[in-house]
Amino acid sequence: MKGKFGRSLVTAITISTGILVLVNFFVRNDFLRQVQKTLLDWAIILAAVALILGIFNILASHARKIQNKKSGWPYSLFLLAAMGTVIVLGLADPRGPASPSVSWIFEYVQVPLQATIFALLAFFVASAAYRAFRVRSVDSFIMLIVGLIVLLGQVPIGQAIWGRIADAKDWILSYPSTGGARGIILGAALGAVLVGLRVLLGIDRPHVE
Amino acid sequence: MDSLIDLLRNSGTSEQQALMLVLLLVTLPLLALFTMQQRAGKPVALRPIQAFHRVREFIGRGAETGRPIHVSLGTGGIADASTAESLAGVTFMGHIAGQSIASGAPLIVTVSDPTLLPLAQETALHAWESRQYGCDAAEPEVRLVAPEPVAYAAGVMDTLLGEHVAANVMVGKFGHEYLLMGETGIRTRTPQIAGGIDPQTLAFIQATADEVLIGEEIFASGAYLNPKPTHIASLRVQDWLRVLVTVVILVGVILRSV
Amino acid sequence: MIYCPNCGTANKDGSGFCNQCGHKLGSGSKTVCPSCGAPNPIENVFCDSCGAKLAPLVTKGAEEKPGVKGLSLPTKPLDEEVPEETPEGASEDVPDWLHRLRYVTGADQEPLATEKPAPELDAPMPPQDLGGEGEAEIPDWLRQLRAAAPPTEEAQVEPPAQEQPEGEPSKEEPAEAEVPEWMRQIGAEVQQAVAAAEAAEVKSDSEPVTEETPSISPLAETPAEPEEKAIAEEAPLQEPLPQEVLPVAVAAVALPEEPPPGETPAPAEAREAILPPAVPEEVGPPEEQEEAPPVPPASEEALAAWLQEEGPVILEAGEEAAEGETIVFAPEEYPAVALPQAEIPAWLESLAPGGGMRPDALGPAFAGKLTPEEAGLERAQIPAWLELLRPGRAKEGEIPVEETAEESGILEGVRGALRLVEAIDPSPETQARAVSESAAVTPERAELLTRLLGESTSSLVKPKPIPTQAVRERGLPWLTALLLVAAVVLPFFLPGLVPGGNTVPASTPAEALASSVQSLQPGDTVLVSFDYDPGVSTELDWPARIVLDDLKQKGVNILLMGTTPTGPGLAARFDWTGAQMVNLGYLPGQEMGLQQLTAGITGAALAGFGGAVPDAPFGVRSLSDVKLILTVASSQETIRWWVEQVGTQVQTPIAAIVSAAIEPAVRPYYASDQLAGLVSGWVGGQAYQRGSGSSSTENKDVIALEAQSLAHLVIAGLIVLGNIAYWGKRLIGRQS
Amino acid sequence: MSELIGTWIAALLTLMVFSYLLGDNPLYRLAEHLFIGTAIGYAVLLAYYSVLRPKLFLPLLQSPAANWTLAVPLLLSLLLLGRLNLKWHRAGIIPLAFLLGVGAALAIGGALFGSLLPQTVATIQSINPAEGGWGVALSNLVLIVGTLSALFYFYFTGDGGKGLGRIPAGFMKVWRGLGKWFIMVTFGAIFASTVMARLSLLIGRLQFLIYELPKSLLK
Repeated sequence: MKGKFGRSLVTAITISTGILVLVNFFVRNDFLRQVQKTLLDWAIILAAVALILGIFNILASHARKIQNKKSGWPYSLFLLAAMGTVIVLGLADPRGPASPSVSWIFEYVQVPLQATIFALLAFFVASAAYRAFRVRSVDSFIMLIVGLIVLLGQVPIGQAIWGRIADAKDWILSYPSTGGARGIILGAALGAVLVGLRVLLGIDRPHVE
Repeated sequence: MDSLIDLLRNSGTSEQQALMLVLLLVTLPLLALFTMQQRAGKPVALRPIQAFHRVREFIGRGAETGRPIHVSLGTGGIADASTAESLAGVTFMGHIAGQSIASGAPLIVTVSDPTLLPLAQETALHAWESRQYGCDAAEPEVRLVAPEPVAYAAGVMDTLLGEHVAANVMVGKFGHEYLLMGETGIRTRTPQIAGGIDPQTLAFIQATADEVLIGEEIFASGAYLNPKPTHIASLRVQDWLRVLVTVVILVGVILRSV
Repeated sequence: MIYCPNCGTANKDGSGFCNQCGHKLGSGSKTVCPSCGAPNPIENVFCDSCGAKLAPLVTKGAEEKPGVKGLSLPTKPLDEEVPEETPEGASEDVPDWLHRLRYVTGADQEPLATEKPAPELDAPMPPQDLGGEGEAEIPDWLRQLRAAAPPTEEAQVEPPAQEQPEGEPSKEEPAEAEVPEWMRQIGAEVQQAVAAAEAAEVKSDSEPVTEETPSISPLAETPAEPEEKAIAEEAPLQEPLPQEVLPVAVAAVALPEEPPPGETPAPAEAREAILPPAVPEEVGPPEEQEEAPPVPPASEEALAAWLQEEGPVILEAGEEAAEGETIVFAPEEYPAVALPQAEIPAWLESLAPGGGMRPDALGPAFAGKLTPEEAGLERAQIPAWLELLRPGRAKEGEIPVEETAEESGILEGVRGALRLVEAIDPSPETQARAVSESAAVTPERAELLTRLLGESTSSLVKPKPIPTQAVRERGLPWLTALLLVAAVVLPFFLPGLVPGGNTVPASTPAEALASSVQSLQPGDTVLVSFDYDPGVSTELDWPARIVLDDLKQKGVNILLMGTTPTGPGLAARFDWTGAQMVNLGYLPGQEMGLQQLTAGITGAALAGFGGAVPDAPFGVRSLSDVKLILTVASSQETIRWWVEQVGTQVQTPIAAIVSAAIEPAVRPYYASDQLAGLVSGWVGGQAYQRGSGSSSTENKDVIALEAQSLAHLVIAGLIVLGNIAYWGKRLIGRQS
Repeated sequence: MSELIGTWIAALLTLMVFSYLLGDNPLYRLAEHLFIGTAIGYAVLLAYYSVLRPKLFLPLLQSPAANWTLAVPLLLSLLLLGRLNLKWHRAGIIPLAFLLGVGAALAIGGALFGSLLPQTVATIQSINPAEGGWGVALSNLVLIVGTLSALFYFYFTGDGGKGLGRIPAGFMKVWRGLGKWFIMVTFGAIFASTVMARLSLLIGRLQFLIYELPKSLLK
């Protein structure tokens, strides 16, 4: 959208949509609710279309990789093949993702792969813990103590070491830890409100910049 | 005032809703006022945030090594409640794009949510279009890795492992998949700046990133990197809302206790 | 705005040729090497002849580029919404003042200075030329400087005499003659009282011009306004104007005069730098030249105002300047700004009106730059404030020779090589350094980097990371992996090895869920949302199964759905034989979807899983017909959505089965009663079982918990080990 | 049969991924890309089967008159897809603006009613020992102090010498320091409980290899 008109049009759309959706948080009005529902429906549809658009981006970037024989281009080939297979199988069967073929792939390829990649986190967490709990300052010392208590407080063996450790863990989780988390959540909420407002007021217009 | 209250009642607004509405309505004039003050040049001291300060160093590193800088915008979109985080990421990315283009450092931007993709492309494109005459930098590459968080993380791991990334910036919405990327960054010895608002992720951002943006700090990128009166003003509003919340809580506690 | 390198006229962006003199724009301009003076094509970052870093001060539109700016400079072009007049007014006045500074300095050193008025010609330029060009301001004078740079040589060679004929008509004579002495005369009587008064007055009369930007814009406006007035009506007005500007004028004059007549080379070359070679050709329309004399006062006064009002703002550049943005960064980060001890020159002090200006902001920079012995005033003129905005760059006064050695990879040890960012966004020190460095050093450095830049990235060794805290250590991946696998596998072969077995610690939230499930009646409907992805299925399947079995036993109807795309698929993997279950499928749109769900289940985006959704399954039309909502989630976000979008709209209690990873983050929601129950991970599942009476006897589960215990021990051990290693290293380091 | 094959394929893929522990290697990269591919494919299917088909195509095909409003999202979708074409590229911003509006509103609403309000209310606890005894009172005090100090840790403006408004700088310093501690406590706790969750994943996968695999053979 070049030009003043384009920009103001775009901004107008953003603002009006936003207000129509936002107002429902404050007033209960069936008509407004209906309007909001419609808008949200549209947004969901658009999000789905955006994914279709995104597929082209994916195709493009991997095609480029393959074309230029960039390092590891065969993997891109595999990626596209896997993607294509799932899509074709799914579209062939009216049940889509629930179709036997797709659910089979889901159950025996996607789930185990994803679960295992995630299981790697166990090792990542371990080596991160090795680093993160260094006692460098009072802060990190506090972090260390809390970490150890919660770490051991969760498992039976912790009980064997110190009977009350579970209670200690629960107390930490329900009071100091909750307090810290709340501070972060509250602050982030304030920040989010202002970012949202800036967009709705047309102050920030990332899309027309 | 009474008529307003009646109006709210009739429209089925609960006290809490009314309260929030008031808070929202208080915010607007505050924002306007502070913006005016900022335009008038009111001096404001900002708490230093290293991440914003050091990002140039990272970009310079990209320029020196000729290796790409990777910016991850997280798994958030722009049509859901994670919009704020995503926008924060985009703002930050826009700045990095500008500088990396000018310094000739290649830039790779990865997103997970398809709705964020077009916005990221627009921002990168804008930086690219307004590049310095005759700059030989490559156009920033904006990629949709995968719409699914873990798949996205896997894709980013692949980028970090395979594309010799010079610096890794991750700002936006991140879930438990963050550690996959963060720790890979550590293992590939890639300098990292990371930020998010999810306490669950922050613990690991803290543990894996060289420079951290904790919680609302990510929303401040505009004010720190590309200060405009409105940006500073909204930070100040934020701080005063903070005070407001504190007062509410304290008063509440006192009333509750006695 | 593109400025013609030939005549300095401002042309619209993108125009290929100057509409004043027809000179080719952009490509025509050259970057002069600060160290050897050879002209280079602007796209060069390093000089072709000597290889020194080029500071591309003003390649086409450089200043509008986000990239070329420091942290504090704007990364976006001016927004159309911003009123045209303001930015342009503001933008014009600084450069103007700068011209003046140069004008003055030039003036009392050599007649050439008279040519200086040239730059000013674009000050009173009609708005449309500058339309919405927020950053015209800095670019503006930098442009002049730049336009000036290339033909430096001729500039020197040509004696002023030659220029007279081509350049300035006799008209200029008086101007040139009087200027210095005018300055001197002001220098005599210093009263800033007048200054304040005048400033105020000017403010008031230009008030109407701009409403948007209250107190600053007037000042921004002034340069243009009063000038016209001055020329048009009363000549008298020229008298007061000089006085009101005095302090600055003095300051300006003072600078060049301090150094002993036998001047150091530095100022000399500096002066060359600023002399617009083009000046000869540029014969502005006569009336413009008439304007020349009055201009100084106007802009001076603008400066005074600037100092009073927004200090750094203008420095802030472009948009910000226009809007009067001001930022002072906190000391610890930006030494440049905060040098409390740096004392402000008396004249500056005298300038300071009612506290409007912050000494700590202006003091060090000015104080530093004003000392004559460093390479000259020119750098001083703007850099003084540019510095303020350049985090951590400026050491007070002296040119920092911080030639940091590359600590990274191949460039290891190379000093001051390839600071590209700086090259693109040069700080005065950078340029100063470039100038002061002997060209001898630069060559091999330069060819080293040209070589490096030439090389393909793949051939480069991975450089060491930017040194930071221990975050950078990679830990002991091998040891970690080994220990962990051992700990996890051991119990499989030696069950019962770990003390504690599967006696899980009690968990109130889990028991809360158990009791709320107990309270359900057969025929009630429960909505179970599978909001996790396959990644965490190994952790969440188990507790989910425990609870679901419980629900099945109670004979309640179960509605399945998922807010993660894979959710329903995961749900379908469970054993549903004999259960009253309908899989509503994936609910797209995250919280948007949940919002809709509150409006009614059938109306929502639920499309069913492998079959359409029946209208009102189990007679459920809206969420309020459901007795319990149970979400199985692996991310705090999901819980937030349910709590925010659904919990705020519907009274039905919401309970959650979550990954242990997010328990601390989700706790607040349970603590604030937004969650009726909370089961976290395997242990939570066990706790739930205890709460609901039954308890797992499966050998597999016991072993799993033992493995968990053991692994936790190992990690606790690793943490301790890490600290031992760390402190050991430090102690050893201390001894040696 | 298909289950047996499936189980063994799953096991194979599991091992391929674990091979990453020996360092980045082709087997791992292969598995990884296979996963990304299937994940994208699955997402596309869902986008089609649970959104586009039921919410856009079917209604428009079956009863266009009744669902004429869907013409709008259809148009917006076309504009969005227009981004593929350079000529229409810019028009793609309109649907973007629409999405952004919805998103901003949801962000505000969510933050206000999902986080700000409930978390504030929940922090208002009695610190009167008479009610729940000293233990509860002190715990609540800790909670409140933690919340407020952590909230203030993020203070942006008014720092650097000057306190905020009337609040003296010294107090701010101490108060924010306290907040930092609480944040560290949160981080420590979260970190530790995440360790738990991740280990469960690892154990689960190994259990799969050790239990399910042989079981599948017995069947």
